[in-house]
Amino acid sequence: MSTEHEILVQVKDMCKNFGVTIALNHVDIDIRRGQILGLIGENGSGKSTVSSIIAGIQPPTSGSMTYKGHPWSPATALEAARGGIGMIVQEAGTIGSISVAENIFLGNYEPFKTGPIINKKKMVAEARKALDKIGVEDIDPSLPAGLYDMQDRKLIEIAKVMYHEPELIIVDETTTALSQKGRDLLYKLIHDGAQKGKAVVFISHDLEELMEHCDKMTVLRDGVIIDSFPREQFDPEDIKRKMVGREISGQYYRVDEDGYSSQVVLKADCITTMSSLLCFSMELHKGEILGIGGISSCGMHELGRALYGLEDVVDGKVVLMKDEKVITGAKSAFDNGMGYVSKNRDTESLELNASIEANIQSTGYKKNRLFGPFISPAKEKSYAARQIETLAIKCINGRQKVKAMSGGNKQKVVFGKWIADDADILILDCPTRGVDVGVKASMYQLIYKMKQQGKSIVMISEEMPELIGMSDRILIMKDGRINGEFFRKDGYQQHELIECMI
Amino acid sequence: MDGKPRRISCSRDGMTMKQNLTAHKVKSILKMLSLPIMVFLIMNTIDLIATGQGVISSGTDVRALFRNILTTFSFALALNCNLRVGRMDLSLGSQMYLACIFGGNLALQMGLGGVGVLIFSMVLGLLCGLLVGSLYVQLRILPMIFGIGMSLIFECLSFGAYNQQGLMLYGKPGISILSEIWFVVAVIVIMIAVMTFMFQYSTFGYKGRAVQGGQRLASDAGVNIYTNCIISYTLAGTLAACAGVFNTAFMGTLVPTLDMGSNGMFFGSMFPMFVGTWLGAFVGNPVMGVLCGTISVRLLGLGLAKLSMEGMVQNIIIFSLFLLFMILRDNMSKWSYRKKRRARMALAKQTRLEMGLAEA
Amino acid sequence: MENTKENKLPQGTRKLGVMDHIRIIRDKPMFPLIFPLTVLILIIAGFGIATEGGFFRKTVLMGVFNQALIIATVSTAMTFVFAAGNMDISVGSAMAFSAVAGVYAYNATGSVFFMVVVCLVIGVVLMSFNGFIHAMFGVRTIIISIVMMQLYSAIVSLILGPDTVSIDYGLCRQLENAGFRNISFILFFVFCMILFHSTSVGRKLKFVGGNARCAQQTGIQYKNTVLISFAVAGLGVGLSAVFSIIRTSTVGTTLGAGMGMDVMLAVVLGGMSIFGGSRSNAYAGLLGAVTVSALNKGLLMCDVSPMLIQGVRGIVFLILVFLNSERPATLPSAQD
Amino acid sequence: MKKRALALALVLSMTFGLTACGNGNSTSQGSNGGNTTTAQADSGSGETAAPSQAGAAGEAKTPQDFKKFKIGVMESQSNDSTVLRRNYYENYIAPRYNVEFVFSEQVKSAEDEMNFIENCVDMGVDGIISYRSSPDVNQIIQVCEEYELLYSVNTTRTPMVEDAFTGGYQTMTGVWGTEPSIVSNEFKEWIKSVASEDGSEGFMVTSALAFQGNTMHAECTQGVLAALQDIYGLTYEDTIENLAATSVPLEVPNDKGLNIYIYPGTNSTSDNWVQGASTALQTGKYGVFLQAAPTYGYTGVAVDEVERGFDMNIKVAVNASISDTLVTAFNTDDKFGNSSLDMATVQSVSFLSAMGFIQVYNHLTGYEHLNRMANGEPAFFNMPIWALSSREQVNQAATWDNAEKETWIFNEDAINAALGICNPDLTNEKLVDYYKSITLDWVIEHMS
Repeated sequence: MSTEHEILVQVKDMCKNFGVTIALNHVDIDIRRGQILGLIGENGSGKSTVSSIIAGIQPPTSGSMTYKGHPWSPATALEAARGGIGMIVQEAGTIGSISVAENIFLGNYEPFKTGPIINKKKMVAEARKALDKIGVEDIDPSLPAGLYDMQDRKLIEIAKVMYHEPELIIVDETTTALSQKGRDLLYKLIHDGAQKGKAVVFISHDLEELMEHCDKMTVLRDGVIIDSFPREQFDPEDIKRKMVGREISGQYYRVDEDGYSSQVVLKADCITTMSSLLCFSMELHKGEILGIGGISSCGMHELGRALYGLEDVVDGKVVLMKDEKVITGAKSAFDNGMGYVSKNRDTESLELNASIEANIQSTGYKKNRLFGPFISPAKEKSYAARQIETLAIKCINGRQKVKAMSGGNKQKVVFGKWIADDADILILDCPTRGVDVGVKASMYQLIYKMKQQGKSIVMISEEMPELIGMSDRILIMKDGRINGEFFRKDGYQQHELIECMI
Repeated sequence: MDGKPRRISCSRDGMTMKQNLTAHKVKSILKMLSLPIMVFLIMNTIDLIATGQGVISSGTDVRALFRNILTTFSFALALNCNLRVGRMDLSLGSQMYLACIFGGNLALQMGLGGVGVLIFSMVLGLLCGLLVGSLYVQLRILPMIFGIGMSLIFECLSFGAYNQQGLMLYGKPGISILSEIWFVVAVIVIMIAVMTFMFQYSTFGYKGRAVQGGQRLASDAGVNIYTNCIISYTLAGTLAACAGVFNTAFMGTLVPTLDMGSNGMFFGSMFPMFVGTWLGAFVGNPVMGVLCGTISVRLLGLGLAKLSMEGMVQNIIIFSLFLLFMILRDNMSKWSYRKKRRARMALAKQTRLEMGLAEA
Repeated sequence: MENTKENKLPQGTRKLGVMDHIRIIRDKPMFPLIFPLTVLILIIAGFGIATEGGFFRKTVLMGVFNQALIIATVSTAMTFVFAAGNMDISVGSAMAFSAVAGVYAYNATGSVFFMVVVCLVIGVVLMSFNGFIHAMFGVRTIIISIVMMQLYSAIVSLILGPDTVSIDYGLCRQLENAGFRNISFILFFVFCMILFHSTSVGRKLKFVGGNARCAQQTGIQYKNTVLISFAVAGLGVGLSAVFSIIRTSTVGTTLGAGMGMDVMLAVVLGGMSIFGGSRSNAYAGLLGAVTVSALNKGLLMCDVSPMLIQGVRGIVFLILVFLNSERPATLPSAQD
Repeated sequence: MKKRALALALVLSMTFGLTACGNGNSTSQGSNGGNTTTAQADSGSGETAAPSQAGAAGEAKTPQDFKKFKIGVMESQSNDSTVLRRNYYENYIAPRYNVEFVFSEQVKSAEDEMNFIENCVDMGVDGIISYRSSPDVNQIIQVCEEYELLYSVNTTRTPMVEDAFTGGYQTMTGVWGTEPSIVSNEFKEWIKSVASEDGSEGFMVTSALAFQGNTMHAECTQGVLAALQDIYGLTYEDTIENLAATSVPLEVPNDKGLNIYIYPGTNSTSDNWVQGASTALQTGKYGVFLQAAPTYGYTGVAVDEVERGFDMNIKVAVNASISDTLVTAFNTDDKFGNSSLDMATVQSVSFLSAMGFIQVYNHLTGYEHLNRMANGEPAFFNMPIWALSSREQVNQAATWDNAEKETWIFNEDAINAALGICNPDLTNEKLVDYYKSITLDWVIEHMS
């Protein structure tokens, strides 16, 4: 396995920056045939940027690439796919309203045309073959893709990529969106591909997964390649240290051991939602950071939405202990001092076309009053300016549109919104998703400061190190149930938590 | 729909998969045809009671009905080209006027008969659609607003031309073919064939559905959403012109209007189009759906006309039914959701009992 | 305030490019007012020159404002509906309906006050009904308004039948000369400006128009906000009914025909985007209505033939809308 | 952004360009109409003295002695006759009588009318000729009185507009139009000539906008009912006025049981109007079909189909104006070889337009007594209407008002004959008789 194989793709001295933030800083990578190369690094380390440039989704700022020996600069994803580079990403890539077969052959219908007419049967049959090739039997290609859940739709994407027999397969953090069965299927595909002389790039921030499947691993941090290891020299601790670049403990996460008061502030009393939660109960204490973990489809996101009244609670009730207030909807939650930071930031937590000020002020309509119903511009100005300053949001001025800002800055605006609102109970759903390392550190200090001010926080996260570093108490969920409860004072063991998840 | 949907697997009582599929197909076709048949029966009984005559009481009724069906069917399909992707192009009415007046008069001057007028108008309609489509792709103003602007201009052009006569088909040689039943039916059949091909079997149709599902995803996969949009506009212009010619043949003359008067046809065809796309969803063929929707609405119109009801009252009835239909269509999902919610609540109560026992 | 300057971009990484300066200007809160205002001034200046100063006479300019009053009232009220991303073209028929009710009310009681109250109430009831159907059943507002346009105009022509109803002309001239319409419009305009720009109503509408889900998460209920916007629109429709009664002292079946399109024309010309959201404002209606009225009067005074006037209006409309709208990357469409 | 600035400059140059050319063409148009009147055979039959050259007794003046009057023309529709009228005013009358015209867009409501009037005042217009015969004349006249703007409207003196006459308004120059009874008499004559003894073939009349208060359409329908009543001695169960104003299709009950059917509306009131009309015709119960409004273009196809289907010759009479559509309709053969339209009561566009102009011009040039009746109230000038009942007549009539060749029925001499400045001793009675004398025969002989 470790014999030298011929280089398929070579990346030479590549740089990429988005406005102010530098995503890639003079990176060189060799991707060889028959070898599974693991790219590991924290969010914002640039690993996804490299792969998306190779797959033609975005152009590099400088540097060059060679593919099969001659220069390679794909303008579009389609050009790269036709050139033999298949990429599987995390976000949903299928269109619900059209059939599975049409999704697989989206954009290239030529092979099924007899004269001008597209032969639907032929397309469905070919789609059947594509699905069988990756070992998926229970998806009917003639039905609309919308009927299937997220996991199966991801399998459809995989079938689409594999159908074109790609020379290079790039898997970019896809495993979190897959069920266990889907994951095993993907691993089998990668290894078969490597045997057949294809090259594989496996991108993840889950160290165990990469150590198990990769032949070689490269660590990336802040857009720079730190080190590369062949399979024999895999050492988890060393890689982790190189990944994060600073002591795991220490000021990155919390260092304190101060607990939380026993007073319960929020209680979910045997709540049932439409899809995943069934008679689910939990409690949140004052000044507690309650971490909730699990694989993405375990129902923790629905729990977050249910607590804030965004999800239809069919049975049981969510109660605010302050005055036994039952949360009936987002308005009742908001009016009673709760706050919610959604997972998909751009579509749910921010209005992209509005200015930074307008977004922050959106929580202050009731507070910033001159008298009666009239809003005082001065109060509003300081309401927003205070947050822009304390959170050090990089912007030309407060009136700049949020659309033009980087991921980290946008998240700061969202946090600014809720801090300005001085909400007592905060529900954070993947608060540091897609945020670069620098901003992430300030986020953690912010969360800790809020805890000290006696606020209670529910932090839902898919990143294990974050949960371990920040939570006073962790609930691991699996298929809508609490599968394990761990306390900070007893010290967290990562492998224990992972067992409860899977 | 918990878990994966049951594929139509070969099911119980020995029916083979093939039979099961055809049964499903027939059932859905019947569902689609149910509305026109139901409307016909209702209107027929009402007319019989009120006036002693059925909805269709004479030969000329049949001809008038078919002509109306063709006009509305063609215009509703034109609307569908853009409305299915959310583009409400208000200039379609004025495109029809421009195409018919210029195309029709051109054909008449060259001494061509009815078919000549039809073909020339459709060619002009195609060009109008192409112009509006490419301008839209360049300017990217919201289609409704862009439509208003363009219709102001097109109406001005069609009013100024041919010294405000518009298109006079009454009494012109060779025009009577446009009123012949066989010709009207032939055009309907051709239109069904061509449009079914365009929507169901051509790359344009496939790409159109992909764009309808998600513009971003489709363009990433290499679908050129701009050409697809221009083709939609061009198709819409052609179909609108066809509708205009047959409407003028029936009305005798197409008098140009100003001040957004050209939108009468537009609002009138929205009802058949929305009902049609809803019916079409049963069989997955929007073209047949729009045909059934058109037949239903036109039968309703004819039935009401037979009751010699005042024009205004007919309008009120038809448009109230349109609103009622839209409310039903948009709230159908709420009822099935409520049903599922009740089932879920029962399950919750039941598990609460089990857990209750455990927790005391 | 001083220290927000330090957060300016750290020097050396990137100097502010031309596009940034333009974006700064465009983000200035005053830009949505400056652009349509300059266009209006340019049009007035242009016609002034073309008619050798004729257009600058005081009576002419007063006439422009006077003729724009009815459209301006409805457009100012409709900016609330547009801000939330909705739309309604049945305002013309609704105005005719409330005008008929108003005239009957006046003829029955002889009191102007009662007439105004009846007009306002009927206006609010009709438009709130449109809003109610949208809020409760989720049907898109453009479809509801198309149906309601037909229903209201059919009802009006059923009520009026052959004749037109009218009220004492002398009274109308008295009110007109006393400037009743101008004063009440200014009061209504100030009310709308305050309601939109300095109370939470306007903020919520803009937020709902921008991102309804995000608004929901900050406790803004879509249903209530939209209902308020349609109620304010009803006020505008009722008031414009009163104005049109006073202006012509007669109400016929053709009253308010085609007003739906004129209002949309005016609001878009005033610089508001039909998607609503953060660029919405309450003065776009007035600006747009005056621009349209100036355009019509100017073209007529320059003796442009009536056939051409509409074409010119269409071209000017498209150009101004293009200049003022942000050109999206993908094709804009009100997704169904 | 460069593109944006460029487009802004475009819009400005565009607006000026158009307005400049707008100015240009109106003056240039004015100049090309030659001032010298083509020598016309000395017209004037009957007792009206129509001297071709000025110079009768009393100090007759020429248009050049007055300032250039400005007259606003208010149109309620945009169709071929409105454009013909615009040509007649701008190219024929304007240069000859030293006047300038301003034309309105489609004036649909009282508010549009008010806007146009105010615009005219801003442009220094002296008088308004309105072709919107709407019931709110009383309101409009009071506005004109306030602005001292002359006002004439093409309508008849109905109770709806009585106040405009009795209110003693100075600026009211009176109204002109065709007394509907004339139209109904023509219809009456025609029915008598075509109807059978027992009236078994049945009669259908489309009353168009009678139910919306249009006086002309109401009178036509009433004329038909009155004619049938005289011919067959019928008695109806309701008054003729009420029957005519029905807003719902009505089979008129009568003691003789004749099939008489009134079908209201036009193709603009509802888009299934044509559908309803053809359904009624298809019953085959109606051999005589009269139309109060020029909707013959829309019903032509239906009539033709019924004639073929029932093998019956339907006689069609229409109240219309001379236009290409009318000529084509008359020249189209039906199944039996005769023309698809049998009779049309028509008005000449130039005659109608001239009367409006004369009314305002007399007032402007100080001859307002011509517009006042004996009792001092504003006058109503009745315009004769011509019944054309053969293809030849229609084809000939079509040549009379022709914009390209500048041949008009009401040419300069005919206008001068009605102007105070040309014959100062003209009186209101003489003027009314003069209009009456312009019958179809006068025109045929005059124009040949």
